Amino acid sequence: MFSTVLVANRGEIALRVARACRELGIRTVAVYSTPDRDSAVVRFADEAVHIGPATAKSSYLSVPAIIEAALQTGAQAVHPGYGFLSEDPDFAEICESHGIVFIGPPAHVMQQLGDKAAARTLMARAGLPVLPGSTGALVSPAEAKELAQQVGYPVILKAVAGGGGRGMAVVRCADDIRLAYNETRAHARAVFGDDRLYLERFVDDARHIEVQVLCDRHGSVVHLGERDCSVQRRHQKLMEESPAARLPQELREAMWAAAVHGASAVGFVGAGTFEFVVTPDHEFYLMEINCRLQVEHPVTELVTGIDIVREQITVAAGMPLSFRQSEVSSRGVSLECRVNAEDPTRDFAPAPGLLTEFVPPGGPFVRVDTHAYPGWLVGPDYDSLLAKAAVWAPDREQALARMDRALSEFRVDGPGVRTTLGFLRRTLAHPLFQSAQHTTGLVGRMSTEATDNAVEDCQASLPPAPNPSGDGDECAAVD
Amino acid sequence: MFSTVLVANRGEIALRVARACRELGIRTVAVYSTPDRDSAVVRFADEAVHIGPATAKSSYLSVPAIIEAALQTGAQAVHPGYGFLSEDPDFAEICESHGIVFIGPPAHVMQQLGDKAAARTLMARAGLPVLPGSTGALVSPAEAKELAQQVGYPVILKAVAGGGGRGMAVVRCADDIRLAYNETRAHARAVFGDDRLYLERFVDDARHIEVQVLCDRHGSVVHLGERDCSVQRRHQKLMEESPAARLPQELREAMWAAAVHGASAVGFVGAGTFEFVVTPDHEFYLMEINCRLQVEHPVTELVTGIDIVREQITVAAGMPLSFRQSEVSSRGVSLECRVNAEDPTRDFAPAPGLLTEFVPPGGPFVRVDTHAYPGWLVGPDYDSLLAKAAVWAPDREQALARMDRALSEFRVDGPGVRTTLGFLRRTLAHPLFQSAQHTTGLVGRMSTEATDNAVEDCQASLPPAPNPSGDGDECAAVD
Amino acid sequence: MQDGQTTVEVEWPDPVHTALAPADDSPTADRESGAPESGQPDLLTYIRAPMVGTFYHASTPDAQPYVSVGDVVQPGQPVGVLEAMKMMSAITADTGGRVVEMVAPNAHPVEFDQQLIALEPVDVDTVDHS
Amino acid sequence: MQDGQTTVEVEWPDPVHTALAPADDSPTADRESGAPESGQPDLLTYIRAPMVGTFYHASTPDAQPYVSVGDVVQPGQPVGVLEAMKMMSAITADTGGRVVEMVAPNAHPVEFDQQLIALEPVDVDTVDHS
Repeated sequence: MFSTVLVANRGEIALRVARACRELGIRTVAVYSTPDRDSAVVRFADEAVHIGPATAKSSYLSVPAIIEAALQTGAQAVHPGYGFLSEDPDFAEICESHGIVFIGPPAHVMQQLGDKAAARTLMARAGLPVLPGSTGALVSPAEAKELAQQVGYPVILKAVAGGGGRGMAVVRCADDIRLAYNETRAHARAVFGDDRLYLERFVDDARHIEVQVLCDRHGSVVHLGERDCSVQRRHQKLMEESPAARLPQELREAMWAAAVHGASAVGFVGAGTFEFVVTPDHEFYLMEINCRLQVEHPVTELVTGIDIVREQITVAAGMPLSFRQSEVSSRGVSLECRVNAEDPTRDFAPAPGLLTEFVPPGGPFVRVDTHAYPGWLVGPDYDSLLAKAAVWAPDREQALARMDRALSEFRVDGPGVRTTLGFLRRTLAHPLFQSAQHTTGLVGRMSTEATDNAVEDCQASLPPAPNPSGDGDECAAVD
Repeated sequence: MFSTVLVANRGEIALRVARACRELGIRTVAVYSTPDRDSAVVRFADEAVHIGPATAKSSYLSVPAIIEAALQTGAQAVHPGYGFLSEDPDFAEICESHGIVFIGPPAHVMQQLGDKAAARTLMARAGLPVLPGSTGALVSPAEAKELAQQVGYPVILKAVAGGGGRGMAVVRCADDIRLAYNETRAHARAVFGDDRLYLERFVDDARHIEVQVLCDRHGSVVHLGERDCSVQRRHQKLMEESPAARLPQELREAMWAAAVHGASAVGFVGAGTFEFVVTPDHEFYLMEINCRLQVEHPVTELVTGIDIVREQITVAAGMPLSFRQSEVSSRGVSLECRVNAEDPTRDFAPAPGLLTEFVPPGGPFVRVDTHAYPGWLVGPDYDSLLAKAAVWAPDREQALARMDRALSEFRVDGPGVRTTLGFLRRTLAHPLFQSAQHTTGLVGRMSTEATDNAVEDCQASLPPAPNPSGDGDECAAVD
Repeated sequence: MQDGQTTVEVEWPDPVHTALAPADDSPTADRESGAPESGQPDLLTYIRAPMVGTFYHASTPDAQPYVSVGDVVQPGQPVGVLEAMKMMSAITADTGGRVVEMVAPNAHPVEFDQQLIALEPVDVDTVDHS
Repeated sequence: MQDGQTTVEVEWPDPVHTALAPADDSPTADRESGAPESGQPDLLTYIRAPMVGTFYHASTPDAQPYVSVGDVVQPGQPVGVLEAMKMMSAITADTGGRVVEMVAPNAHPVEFDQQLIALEPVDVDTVDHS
């Protein structure tokens, strides 16, 4: 086992990883940018290295800074968390070339799966269901248009180097495809430094369901069940649960089997996630494979009792998984809410600031992962995730009630600080969510309802806003 | 189901109960004494009533104040928590006579079991093993001496109206019994208003293991497994775990069966605990039965997934238990530590004060029950319990490591405030605790070791302090 | 009483308003008891509830109130009764003064330490004449 | 670097002490970088590490150090090199001044923004003579 691990991340996930390290008796090194100097993980870790300024490019994305910090502190392994360098095969290779273990899949696996268009083709060849679409990167708007015609509208354009819900656009008719192509390409170039795009059929009113896998270097490939992540705002997850409610058992098992088969086919090692889209008629298709810990991993941990980060570390140290597939069992229902420092009334604009009050929920079957504390300055430099509140209960109804209770006692305040707490509670209370009949269109529908209600409240005679989740060949690009 | 419940308690347990109520959709009324006006449960509850001054006798122990508060707020039921009025059969009767449901066992059951001497005899008749000793209250020191001679030293004198580890004295030789009798009687009179005592054989190097039962009004009597509460300081529990480690399965099952049988025999309803002493040669004897929620109930909740407070409330509302005995299964290991505002270097003297910093632990498989928050004034009026930190893990080794991690990140500070955090971590690290070979003598032994180490550190030539956990007819009364 | 979400501040008593306004259903329910009043705190003193219960201005529904606005009370004088669990106990004034407001309406629930009656200091002459 | 449990405050540099004391194993490990110095903060300026790496006083082990205590440096003048992942980059002075302390010892790891060299202002005459 490693004696020292460096955590190459920040925020709640850096603390999450450092906690797992300490429980394993591993000395932990945190790295931090200047605004993170008083962060929770810096306080928690056994040692901390200042690696750069606020700009992620010069700190959390700086390979030389992180490698040097690891070498200086004698770290034998680096855990990349999620985001930043977590799915960068070059970083993984550079770690290995410096004798540092990268806690994640082998570089060549990340390389293969990081190209989303190539991964689609690879997994289709392995027998996994994929939506009709590209076999490789598109070369022109004309090709995109021709392919879209073949697979049928609506389609979705995605960045080959994308992920995490960024760099994608839904196109509903041929007239819009050229513009969407050019815009998405420009976006992809700016964000990922790679402007290649691919295209596939888009499914309205779909559910986003993903399967967690864990694989060791001794041939063990297991799944830890699925998570439903359909509550999304612009392809960003807001709430996640496990198991997925109202899903036929055969479908569930078919998705597990597909994930295990896909992981085996590509020689996966470590923790990975197979993201699927599930159609209203219960077909499922692979969307992408993530080669890292997911933000929402706690819901799987709460129902299985398995510490996914611990397994990542022990697997990276060459040990076998601590359990067999037959020993994995899911108990009860777990639900997670992402509490962001955002203003839901201003289209979820970041609302950072100094936390003058921060009292997280507690008590029975509540888990909070957060790096925030009273006096912490939520800065504008990084994402707005403030805390993940997760609950467990024997059934979904109790889990929803428990989550609402937990959110009701969560106290966050500070000048300029706004949170998604109220929005999350409204989502929890929505009849479609309560009855588990929601799809990825839920948040859009809620916005429309809010507009409608506002209109009603004002007693105005304006017509209600159009429903953006309408289907058919409606000609409006939705980002 | 009740629409309004009044929580007749304070501190973490009042919040615990209020949380369960909210999850059940029940409106919650808190009651508070003057120094508790800004307490967590007052902030949390839907309504709060100021019932009296700091003195518990005029607030949390004032039956008229609580009954009036319940009537004023339309509460249909009262949850008494633990301590205060929780085991007072008169209070239960007065509630019923005002049409308010007392969430607990029937008054006559509490009456029977509240007299610890009578309960001993009752349970012995029902076939439960009890230690040799009194069949009723002692009438004189002479009777005590004669009985002690019969059962053999050491013996323990206990208040008939006692409980919670108070009002007891171990006597190791005949010369000491008269003094111990008089002192304990005076103490019992002062604390419980009842000076009757009883006596039983005392077992050195014993383990304290208790079985949780839940019973409804439809004849269901189930157990939720056992808890080991052997880490005690002067009969006060400091750490509890479930399941009990290193306990033969037959013994475990025999204790479960005894508890279920005892509960059935007495017509128990609600949540109760059968406290047993387990000898080094694996005999078990009933010590007492508690007719209330225990402080340490979370460890049982974490391994069984059952919300004990929720069941208390639904049972009191006349509903059957939500599960059968066959559906109860214990998964993994749970451990709880009581973080008290006490100074371990000053014999655990209360060390209250204003909390300028309070950051509880979080992350994977950690549960914290606390009423404290930054800015909360820990007063001198009530007990020193600041927080209960509980963890879950697949096995005991991981649970211990996780607890140590959790305690390591727990930040509590304020002028004059001291906590047991460091002491708890030393206890966790003790070889006897690590190997689960500890008994109720562990804390005393640690004090001796600390003295020895201090002596060693000073390079002094003083002889080591005598070990207070020595056995035989050693003539020293241990309180 | 305190609402879990909001705390309603007690307003400075306005004798004119009090005299004119009829008592509504639960005027005391939103009052925070016990908190010292801000502004001119030395002008008024309050007779407070010694425990939770129902406050009555008179010994029976048909009897005259013990005191009314304008009356001067002496220390130790009964000013009302508090019922708790069917037990009646007399409320007496700790200090003397003139009644400026019956803060807690008749036959309404009160909390511990809640303000019942507001008194203003009176001249020594007035106090002495009794 | 910061220790997770304790933070060691940087002491005001003492040229005499620095000049006499041999560099021990990790004298910079406990220094907190980046925090503004308390007391007389306008007296000294610091050349700081632009990134994590190993700081060298000279271009090769055998070469003369770029600068030594007492030297006057000009803005833009090379004062050392930083190695990160086998890449050497020159450290240059942002502002001029006289070297009063080589805060970071030769061939030792440094963090981002860590103080490397302390400079004190020099007279215009002195600066101009070069």
